[in-house]
Amino acid sequence: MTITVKFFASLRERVGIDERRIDAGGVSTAGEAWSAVAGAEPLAETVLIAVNHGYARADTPVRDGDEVAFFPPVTGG
Amino acid sequence: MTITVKFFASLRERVGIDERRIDAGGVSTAGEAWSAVAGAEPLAETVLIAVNHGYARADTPVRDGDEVAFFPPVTGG
Amino acid sequence: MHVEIREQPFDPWRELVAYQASALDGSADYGATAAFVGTMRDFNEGDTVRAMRLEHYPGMTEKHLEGIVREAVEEHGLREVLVLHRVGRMAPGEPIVLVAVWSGHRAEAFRACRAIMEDLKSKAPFWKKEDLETDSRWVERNTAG
Amino acid sequence: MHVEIREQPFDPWRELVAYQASALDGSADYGATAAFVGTMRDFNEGDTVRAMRLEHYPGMTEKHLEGIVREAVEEHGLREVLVLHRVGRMAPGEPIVLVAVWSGHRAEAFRACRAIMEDLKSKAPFWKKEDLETDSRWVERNTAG
Repeated sequence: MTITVKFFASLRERVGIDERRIDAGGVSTAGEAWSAVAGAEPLAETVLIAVNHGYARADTPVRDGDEVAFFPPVTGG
Repeated sequence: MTITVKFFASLRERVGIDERRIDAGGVSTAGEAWSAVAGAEPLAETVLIAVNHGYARADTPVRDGDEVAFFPPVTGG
Repeated sequence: MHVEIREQPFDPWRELVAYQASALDGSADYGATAAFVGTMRDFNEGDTVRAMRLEHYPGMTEKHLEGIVREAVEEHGLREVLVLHRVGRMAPGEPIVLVAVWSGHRAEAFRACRAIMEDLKSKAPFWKKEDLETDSRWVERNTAG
Repeated sequence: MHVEIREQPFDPWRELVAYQASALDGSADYGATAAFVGTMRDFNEGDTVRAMRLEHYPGMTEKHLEGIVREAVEEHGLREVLVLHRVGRMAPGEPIVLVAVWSGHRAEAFRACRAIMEDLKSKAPFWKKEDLETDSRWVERNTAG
Protein backbone atom coordinates (compact mmCIF):
# COMPACT_ATOMS: atom_id res chain seq x y z
CA MET A 1 0.00 0.00 0.00
CA THR A 2 2.66 2.56 -1.04
CA ILE A 3 3.20 5.33 -3.53
CA THR A 4 6.75 6.13 -4.72
CA VAL A 5 7.58 9.84 -4.86
CA LYS A 6 10.65 11.07 -6.78
CA PHE A 7 12.36 14.44 -7.18
CA PHE A 8 14.83 15.41 -9.88
CA ALA A 9 17.54 17.98 -10.59
CA SER A 10 17.36 21.34 -8.78
CA LEU A 11 14.10 20.32 -7.11
CA ARG A 12 15.76 17.22 -5.62
CA GLU A 13 18.50 19.44 -4.22
CA ARG A 14 16.04 21.97 -2.80
CA VAL A 15 13.67 19.46 -1.22
CA GLY A 16 16.64 17.36 -0.14
CA ILE A 17 14.94 14.11 -1.15
CA ASP A 18 15.73 11.77 -4.03
CA GLU A 19 13.00 9.16 -3.60
CA ARG A 20 10.58 8.25 -0.83
CA ARG A 21 7.85 5.66 -0.40
CA ILE A 22 4.74 6.89 1.32
CA ASP A 23 1.61 5.23 2.59
CA ALA A 24 -1.09 5.38 -0.09
CA GLY A 25 -3.76 5.91 2.58
CA GLY A 26 -5.06 9.46 2.56
CA VAL A 27 -3.19 10.36 -0.66
CA SER A 28 -5.53 10.51 -3.66
CA THR A 29 -3.84 13.04 -6.01
CA ALA A 30 -0.32 13.90 -7.18
CA GLY A 31 -0.60 17.20 -5.29
CA GLU A 32 -1.35 15.35 -2.05
CA ALA A 33 1.69 13.12 -2.65
CA TRP A 34 3.78 16.33 -2.84
CA SER A 35 2.42 17.61 0.45
CA ALA A 36 2.94 14.24 2.14
CA VAL A 37 6.66 14.42 1.35
CA ALA A 38 7.54 18.10 0.97
CA GLY A 39 5.38 19.24 3.90
CA ALA A 40 4.77 22.96 4.06
CA GLU A 41 6.85 23.74 0.91
CA PRO A 42 4.30 24.93 -1.66
CA LEU A 43 4.03 23.12 -5.02
CA ALA A 44 5.17 25.88 -7.40
CA GLU A 45 3.39 26.43 -10.74
CA THR A 46 6.62 25.79 -12.62
CA VAL A 47 7.14 22.32 -11.17
CA LEU A 48 6.40 19.55 -13.68
CA ILE A 49 4.59 16.43 -12.51
CA ALA A 50 4.62 12.88 -13.88
CA VAL A 51 2.54 9.91 -12.77
CA ASN A 52 3.79 6.48 -13.90
CA HIS A 53 6.18 8.14 -16.41
CA GLY A 54 3.49 10.24 -18.11
CA TYR A 55 2.96 13.98 -17.67
CA ALA A 56 0.22 14.76 -15.13
CA ARG A 57 -1.22 17.57 -13.04
CA ALA A 58 -1.58 18.26 -9.33
CA ASP A 59 -5.15 16.96 -9.42
CA THR A 60 -4.27 13.76 -11.31
CA PRO A 61 -5.47 10.80 -9.21
CA VAL A 62 -2.85 8.45 -7.75
CA ARG A 63 -3.24 5.13 -6.02
CA ASP A 64 -1.37 2.25 -4.48
CA GLY A 65 1.66 1.23 -6.53
CA ASP A 66 1.90 4.47 -8.52
CA GLU A 67 5.12 6.41 -9.08
CA VAL A 68 4.80 10.19 -8.83
CA ALA A 69 7.66 12.49 -9.88
CA PHE A 70 8.29 16.23 -9.49
CA PHE A 71 10.89 18.12 -11.48
CA PRO A 72 11.86 21.55 -12.85
CA PRO A 73 11.54 22.59 -16.55
CA VAL A 74 13.52 20.18 -18.72
CA THR A 75 16.78 21.24 -20.39
CA GLY A 76 17.94 18.34 -22.54
CA GLY A 77 19.14 18.24 -26.13
CA MET B 1 34.26 39.77 -81.37
CA THR B 2 32.37 36.62 -80.34
CA ILE B 3 29.67 35.55 -77.92
CA THR B 4 29.64 31.95 -76.65
CA VAL B 5 26.20 30.33 -76.60
CA LYS B 6 25.61 27.11 -74.60
CA PHE B 7 22.69 24.72 -74.24
CA PHE B 8 22.18 22.16 -71.47
CA ALA B 9 20.25 18.98 -70.76
CA SER B 10 16.99 18.36 -72.66
CA LEU B 11 17.32 21.71 -74.42
CA ARG B 12 20.77 20.76 -75.74
CA GLU B 13 19.27 17.55 -77.13
CA ARG B 14 16.32 19.34 -78.71
CA VAL B 15 18.31 22.17 -80.27
CA GLY B 16 21.05 19.70 -81.16
CA ILE B 17 23.80 22.10 -80.13
CA ASP B 18 26.15 21.93 -77.17
CA GLU B 19 28.11 25.15 -77.62
CA ARG B 20 28.58 27.63 -80.44
CA ARG B 21 30.52 30.84 -80.88
CA ILE B 22 28.70 33.57 -82.74
CA ASP B 23 29.71 36.94 -84.08
CA ALA B 24 28.86 39.63 -81.53
CA GLY B 25 27.86 42.05 -84.28
CA GLY B 26 24.09 42.52 -84.43
CA VAL B 27 23.49 40.59 -81.18
CA SER B 28 22.72 42.93 -78.29
CA THR B 29 20.54 40.80 -75.96
CA ALA B 30 20.41 37.20 -74.69
CA GLY B 31 17.21 36.71 -76.71
CA GLU B 32 18.98 37.76 -79.89
CA ALA B 33 21.78 35.28 -79.12
CA TRP B 34 19.10 32.55 -78.96
CA SER B 35 17.69 33.51 -82.34
CA ALA B 36 21.16 33.70 -83.89
CA VAL B 37 21.76 30.03 -82.96
CA ALA B 38 18.33 28.38 -82.68
CA GLY B 39 16.89 30.16 -85.70
CA ALA B 40 13.13 29.93 -85.99
CA GLU B 41 12.70 27.83 -82.81
CA PRO B 42 10.88 30.13 -80.36
CA LEU B 43 12.47 30.88 -76.97
CA ALA B 44 9.93 29.23 -74.63
CA GLU B 45 8.87 30.93 -71.39
CA THR B 46 10.13 27.97 -69.36
CA VAL B 47 13.69 28.20 -70.70
CA LEU B 48 16.12 29.60 -68.14
CA ILE B 49 18.82 32.01 -69.28
CA ALA B 50 22.23 32.83 -67.81
CA VAL B 51 24.70 35.48 -68.90
CA ASN B 52 28.27 35.04 -67.63
CA HIS B 53 27.11 32.42 -65.08
CA GLY B 54 24.40 34.63 -63.55
CA TYR B 55 20.65 34.31 -64.12
CA ALA B 56 19.40 36.72 -66.77
CA ARG B 57 16.41 37.45 -68.99
CA ALA B 58 15.80 37.54 -72.73
CA ASP B 59 16.28 41.32 -72.71
CA THR B 60 19.53 41.21 -70.70
CA PRO B 61 22.24 42.98 -72.75
CA VAL B 62 25.16 40.90 -74.04
CA ARG B 63 28.39 41.97 -75.65
CA ASP B 64 31.66 40.74 -77.05
CA GLY B 65 33.23 38.04 -74.85
CA ASP B 66 30.04 37.15 -72.98
CA GLU B 67 28.84 33.61 -72.37
CA VAL B 68 25.09 33.08 -72.77
CA ALA B 69 23.44 29.82 -71.68
CA PHE B 70 19.96 28.36 -72.15
CA PHE B 71 18.60 25.45 -70.11
CA PRO B 72 15.40 23.81 -68.81
CA PRO B 73 14.17 23.99 -65.18
CA VAL B 74 16.88 22.66 -62.85
CA THR B 75 16.51 19.30 -61.10
CA GLY B 76 19.53 18.88 -58.83
CA GLY B 77 19.75 17.85 -55.20
CA MET C 1 13.41 2.89 -34.95
CA HIS C 2 15.92 3.11 -32.15
CA VAL C 3 16.13 5.31 -29.04
CA GLU C 4 19.00 5.06 -26.58
CA ILE C 5 20.43 6.85 -23.56
CA ARG C 6 24.24 6.71 -23.40
CA GLU C 7 26.42 7.19 -20.33
CA GLN C 8 29.63 7.18 -22.36
CA PRO C 9 30.78 9.62 -25.08
CA PHE C 10 29.69 8.62 -28.57
CA ASP C 11 30.57 9.59 -32.14
CA PRO C 12 27.19 10.56 -33.61
CA TRP C 13 28.25 10.20 -37.26
CA ARG C 14 29.75 6.78 -36.72
CA GLU C 15 26.54 5.75 -34.94
CA LEU C 16 24.45 7.11 -37.81
CA VAL C 17 26.49 5.19 -40.38
CA ALA C 18 26.32 1.96 -38.35
CA TYR C 19 22.58 2.27 -37.85
CA GLN C 20 21.97 3.04 -41.51
CA ALA C 21 24.05 -0.01 -42.48
CA SER C 22 22.06 -2.29 -40.20
CA ALA C 23 18.55 -0.89 -40.65
CA LEU C 24 18.63 0.28 -44.28
CA ASP C 25 21.42 -1.68 -45.93
CA GLY C 26 20.81 -2.38 -49.57
CA SER C 27 17.62 -0.38 -49.80
CA ALA C 28 17.27 2.49 -52.24
CA ASP C 29 13.72 3.39 -51.24
CA TYR C 30 14.61 6.49 -49.21
CA GLY C 31 15.71 9.70 -50.85
CA ALA C 32 16.34 11.90 -47.83
CA THR C 33 18.31 11.75 -44.60
CA ALA C 34 18.19 14.67 -42.17
CA ALA C 35 20.36 14.66 -39.07
CA PHE C 36 20.93 16.97 -36.13
CA VAL C 37 23.73 16.83 -33.58
CA GLY C 38 23.77 18.98 -30.45
CA THR C 39 27.25 19.54 -29.03
CA MET C 40 28.27 20.81 -25.62
CA ARG C 41 29.67 24.34 -25.85
CA ASP C 42 32.38 25.79 -23.61
CA PHE C 43 30.48 29.01 -23.07
CA ASN C 44 26.94 29.80 -21.88
CA GLU C 45 25.23 32.99 -20.77
CA GLY C 46 28.51 34.87 -20.56
CA ASP C 47 30.40 32.24 -18.57
CA THR C 48 33.07 29.68 -19.38
CA VAL C 49 31.70 26.18 -18.82
CA ARG C 50 34.26 23.54 -17.78
CA ALA C 51 32.02 20.50 -17.62
CA MET C 52 28.39 19.47 -17.49
CA ARG C 53 26.30 16.81 -15.78
CA LEU C 54 23.21 15.61 -17.57
CA GLU C 55 20.56 14.00 -15.39
CA HIS C 56 17.52 12.12 -16.68
CA TYR C 57 14.54 10.19 -15.34
CA PRO C 58 15.32 6.54 -16.13
CA GLY C 59 12.25 4.88 -17.55
CA MET C 60 10.24 8.01 -18.26
CA THR C 61 12.89 9.54 -20.52
CA GLU C 62 13.10 6.47 -22.77
CA LYS C 63 9.32 6.09 -22.81
CA HIS C 64 8.82 9.74 -23.73
CA LEU C 65 11.43 9.65 -26.51
CA GLU C 66 9.91 6.47 -27.94
CA GLY C 67 6.54 8.22 -27.97
CA ILE C 68 7.98 11.24 -29.81
CA VAL C 69 9.59 8.97 -32.41
CA ARG C 70 6.44 6.89 -32.90
CA GLU C 71 4.37 10.03 -33.43
CA ALA C 72 6.88 11.44 -35.92
CA VAL C 73 6.97 8.18 -37.89
CA GLU C 74 3.19 8.16 -38.16
CA GLU C 75 2.77 11.85 -38.91
CA HIS C 76 5.55 12.13 -41.46
CA GLY C 77 5.62 8.60 -42.87
CA LEU C 78 9.29 8.07 -42.02
CA ARG C 79 11.41 5.13 -43.13
CA GLU C 80 13.69 5.06 -40.06
CA VAL C 81 14.63 7.14 -37.01
CA LEU C 82 17.63 7.05 -34.67
CA VAL C 83 17.78 9.07 -31.43
CA LEU C 84 20.78 8.96 -29.08
CA HIS C 85 21.12 11.14 -25.97
CA ARG C 86 24.05 11.42 -23.60
CA VAL C 87 23.71 11.51 -19.81
CA GLY C 88 26.23 11.80 -16.98
CA ARG C 89 29.35 13.93 -16.78
CA MET C 90 30.65 15.39 -20.02
CA ALA C 91 33.19 17.87 -21.42
CA PRO C 92 32.87 20.75 -23.92
CA GLY C 93 32.96 19.59 -27.54
CA GLU C 94 31.27 16.27 -26.74
CA PRO C 95 28.01 15.42 -28.53
CA ILE C 96 24.86 15.58 -26.39
CA VAL C 97 22.22 14.39 -28.81
CA LEU C 98 21.79 12.85 -32.26
CA VAL C 99 18.49 12.79 -34.15
CA ALA C 100 18.60 11.14 -37.59
CA VAL C 101 15.61 10.61 -39.85
CA TRP C 102 15.28 8.71 -43.15
CA SER C 103 12.32 9.30 -45.48
CA GLY C 104 11.20 9.26 -49.09
CA HIS C 105 11.48 12.99 -49.71
CA ARG C 106 13.25 15.93 -48.12
CA ALA C 107 10.25 17.88 -46.80
CA GLU C 108 9.25 15.15 -44.32
CA ALA C 109 12.85 14.51 -43.33
CA PHE C 110 13.50 18.16 -42.44
CA ARG C 111 10.17 18.62 -40.69
CA ALA C 112 10.39 15.40 -38.68
CA CYS C 113 14.00 15.91 -37.59
CA ARG C 114 13.18 19.36 -36.32
CA ALA C 115 9.89 18.29 -34.70
CA ILE C 116 11.64 15.50 -32.80
CA MET C 117 14.33 17.91 -31.58
CA GLU C 118 11.80 20.52 -30.47
CA ASP C 119 9.73 17.98 -28.58
CA LEU C 120 12.85 16.46 -27.03
CA LYS C 121 14.08 19.86 -25.83
CA SER C 122 10.73 21.04 -24.50
CA LYS C 123 9.38 17.80 -22.96
CA ALA C 124 11.87 14.95 -22.55
CA PRO C 125 13.00 14.75 -18.89
CA PHE C 126 16.67 15.74 -19.00
CA TRP C 127 18.38 18.39 -16.87
CA LYS C 128 21.76 20.07 -17.30
CA LYS C 129 24.01 21.27 -14.52
CA GLU C 130 27.03 23.30 -15.60
CA ASP C 131 30.39 23.46 -13.81
CA LEU C 132 31.74 26.99 -14.13
CA GLU C 133 35.16 28.29 -13.06
CA THR C 134 34.32 28.36 -9.38
CA ASP C 135 30.81 27.03 -8.87
CA SER C 136 28.05 25.09 -10.61
CA ARG C 137 24.50 25.90 -11.68
CA TRP C 138 21.43 24.22 -13.11
CA VAL C 139 20.43 25.40 -16.58
CA GLU C 140 17.00 26.82 -15.91
CA ARG C 141 15.35 26.77 -19.29
CA ASN C 142 15.98 25.76 -22.89
CA THR C 143 16.00 28.44 -25.57
CA ALA C 144 13.11 28.40 -28.02
CA GLY C 145 13.68 26.62 -31.33
CA MET D 1 33.08 27.06 -46.14
CA HIS D 2 33.54 24.50 -48.85
CA VAL D 3 31.57 23.71 -52.02
CA GLU D 4 32.54 20.89 -54.34
CA ILE D 5 31.23 19.02 -57.37
CA ARG D 6 32.20 15.32 -57.36
CA GLU D 7 32.34 13.00 -60.35
CA GLN D 8 32.98 9.93 -58.20
CA PRO D 9 30.74 8.35 -55.52
CA PHE D 10 31.35 9.75 -52.04
CA ASP D 11 30.45 8.77 -48.49
CA PRO D 12 28.71 11.91 -47.16
CA TRP D 13 29.13 11.07 -43.47
CA ARG D 14 32.84 10.34 -43.85
CA GLU D 15 33.20 13.65 -45.73
CA LEU D 16 31.30 15.48 -42.99
CA VAL D 17 33.52 13.99 -40.27
CA ALA D 18 36.70 14.80 -42.21
CA TYR D 19 35.59 18.37 -42.88
CA GLN D 20 34.58 18.91 -39.26
CA ALA D 21 37.96 17.59 -38.11
CA SER D 22 39.83 19.95 -40.41
CA ALA D 23 37.67 23.09 -40.14
CA LEU D 24 36.41 22.88 -36.55
CA ASP D 25 38.88 20.65 -34.72
CA GLY D 26 39.30 21.51 -31.09
CA SER D 27 36.64 24.19 -31.03
CA ALA D 28 33.66 23.95 -28.70
CA ASP D 29 32.04 27.19 -29.86
CA TYR D 30 29.31 25.57 -31.95
CA GLY D 31 26.35 23.82 -30.39
CA ALA D 32 24.46 22.63 -33.44
CA THR D 33 25.16 20.64 -36.59
CA ALA D 34 22.39 20.04 -39.12
CA ALA D 35 23.00 17.83 -42.13
CA PHE D 36 21.00 16.67 -45.12
CA VAL D 37 21.84 13.89 -47.55
CA GLY D 38 19.88 13.29 -50.74
CA THR D 39 20.15 9.73 -52.03
CA MET D 40 19.26 8.36 -55.44
CA ARG D 41 16.12 6.21 -55.25
CA ASP D 42 15.39 3.18 -57.42
CA PHE D 43 11.84 4.33 -58.13
CA ASN D 44 10.36 7.57 -59.47
CA GLU D 45 6.92 8.51 -60.76
CA GLY D 46 5.81 4.91 -60.90
CA ASP D 47 8.86 3.54 -62.72
CA THR D 48 11.91 1.55 -61.72
CA VAL D 49 15.05 3.61 -62.23
CA ARG D 50 18.21 1.67 -63.08
CA ALA D 51 20.70 4.52 -63.26
CA MET D 52 20.91 8.28 -63.49
CA ARG D 53 23.08 10.85 -65.19
CA LEU D 54 23.54 14.19 -63.50
CA GLU D 55 24.59 17.05 -65.72
CA HIS D 56 25.72 20.47 -64.50
CA TYR D 57 26.99 23.77 -65.89
CA PRO D 58 30.68 23.84 -64.97
CA GLY D 59 31.56 27.25 -63.63
CA MET D 60 28.04 28.53 -63.09
CA THR D 61 27.05 25.67 -60.78
CA GLU D 62 29.99 26.22 -58.43
CA LYS D 63 29.53 29.99 -58.53
CA HIS D 64 25.83 29.70 -57.74
CA LEU D 65 26.40 27.25 -54.86
CA GLU D 66 29.10 29.48 -53.40
CA GLY D 67 26.65 32.39 -53.55
CA ILE D 68 23.96 30.36 -51.74
CA VAL D 69 26.43 29.38 -49.03
CA ARG D 70 27.75 32.92 -48.59
CA GLU D 71 24.21 34.26 -48.23
CA ALA D 72 23.29 31.58 -45.69
CA VAL D 73 26.40 32.27 -43.63
CA GLU D 74 25.60 35.98 -43.51
CA GLU D 75 21.87 35.61 -42.88
CA HIS D 76 22.11 32.89 -40.23
CA GLY D 77 25.53 33.65 -38.71
CA LEU D 78 26.87 30.16 -39.39
CA ARG D 79 30.16 28.79 -38.12
CA GLU D 80 30.85 26.50 -41.10
CA VAL D 81 29.14 25.02 -44.17
CA LEU D 82 30.00 22.04 -46.39
CA VAL D 83 28.18 21.35 -49.68
CA LEU D 84 29.04 18.38 -51.92
CA HIS D 85 27.10 17.46 -55.06
CA ARG D 86 27.55 14.48 -57.33
CA VAL D 87 27.55 14.68 -61.14
CA GLY D 88 27.94 12.05 -63.86
CA ARG D 89 26.54 8.54 -64.01
CA MET D 90 25.29 7.03 -60.76
CA ALA D 91 23.38 4.07 -59.34
CA PRO D 92 20.40 3.82 -56.94
CA GLY D 93 21.42 4.10 -53.29
CA GLU D 94 24.30 6.46 -54.04
CA PRO D 95 24.34 9.89 -52.36
CA ILE D 96 23.57 12.84 -54.63
CA VAL D 97 24.06 15.77 -52.29
CA LEU D 98 25.34 16.62 -48.81
CA VAL D 99 24.60 19.92 -47.06
CA ALA D 100 26.09 20.27 -43.57
CA VAL D 101 25.87 23.38 -41.41
CA TRP D 102 27.51 24.23 -38.07
CA SER D 103 26.20 27.06 -35.86
CA GLY D 104 25.85 28.26 -32.31
CA HIS D 105 22.25 27.18 -31.79
CA ARG D 106 19.84 24.75 -33.41
CA ALA D 107 17.33 27.21 -34.89
CA GLU D 108 19.87 28.71 -37.31
CA ALA D 109 21.32 25.30 -38.17
CA PHE D 110 17.94 23.83 -39.14
CA ARG D 111 16.83 26.94 -41.03
CA ALA D 112 20.09 27.37 -42.93
CA CYS D 113 20.43 23.70 -43.89
CA ARG D 114 16.93 23.70 -45.30
CA ALA D 115 17.32 27.09 -47.01
CA ILE D 116 20.50 25.95 -48.75
CA MET D 117 18.79 22.75 -49.95
CA GLU D 118 15.73 24.62 -51.23
CA ASP D 119 17.83 27.13 -53.11
CA LEU D 120 20.05 24.39 -54.50
CA LYS D 121 17.06 22.41 -55.74
CA SER D 122 15.23 25.37 -57.25
CA LYS D 123 18.13 27.37 -58.72
CA ALA D 124 21.48 25.55 -58.96
CA PRO D 125 22.07 24.38 -62.54
CA PHE D 126 21.91 20.57 -62.34
CA TRP D 127 19.78 18.26 -64.49
CA LYS D 128 18.88 14.62 -63.95
CA LYS D 129 18.31 12.06 -66.68
CA GLU D 130 16.95 8.71 -65.54
CA ASP D 131 17.60 5.35 -67.20
CA LEU D 132 14.44 3.24 -66.93
CA GLU D 133 13.97 -0.41 -67.89
CA THR D 134 13.83 0.29 -71.61
CA ASP D 135 14.38 3.98 -72.24
CA SER D 136 15.62 7.14 -70.54
CA ARG D 137 14.01 10.47 -69.64
CA TRP D 138 14.91 13.88 -68.27
CA VAL D 139 13.42 14.71 -64.88
CA GLU D 140 11.29 17.73 -65.72
CA ARG D 141 10.85 19.45 -62.41
CA ASN D 142 11.83 19.15 -58.76
CA THR D 143 9.12 18.63 -56.16
CA ALA D 144 8.45 21.53 -53.83
CA GLY D 145 10.18 21.48 -50.45
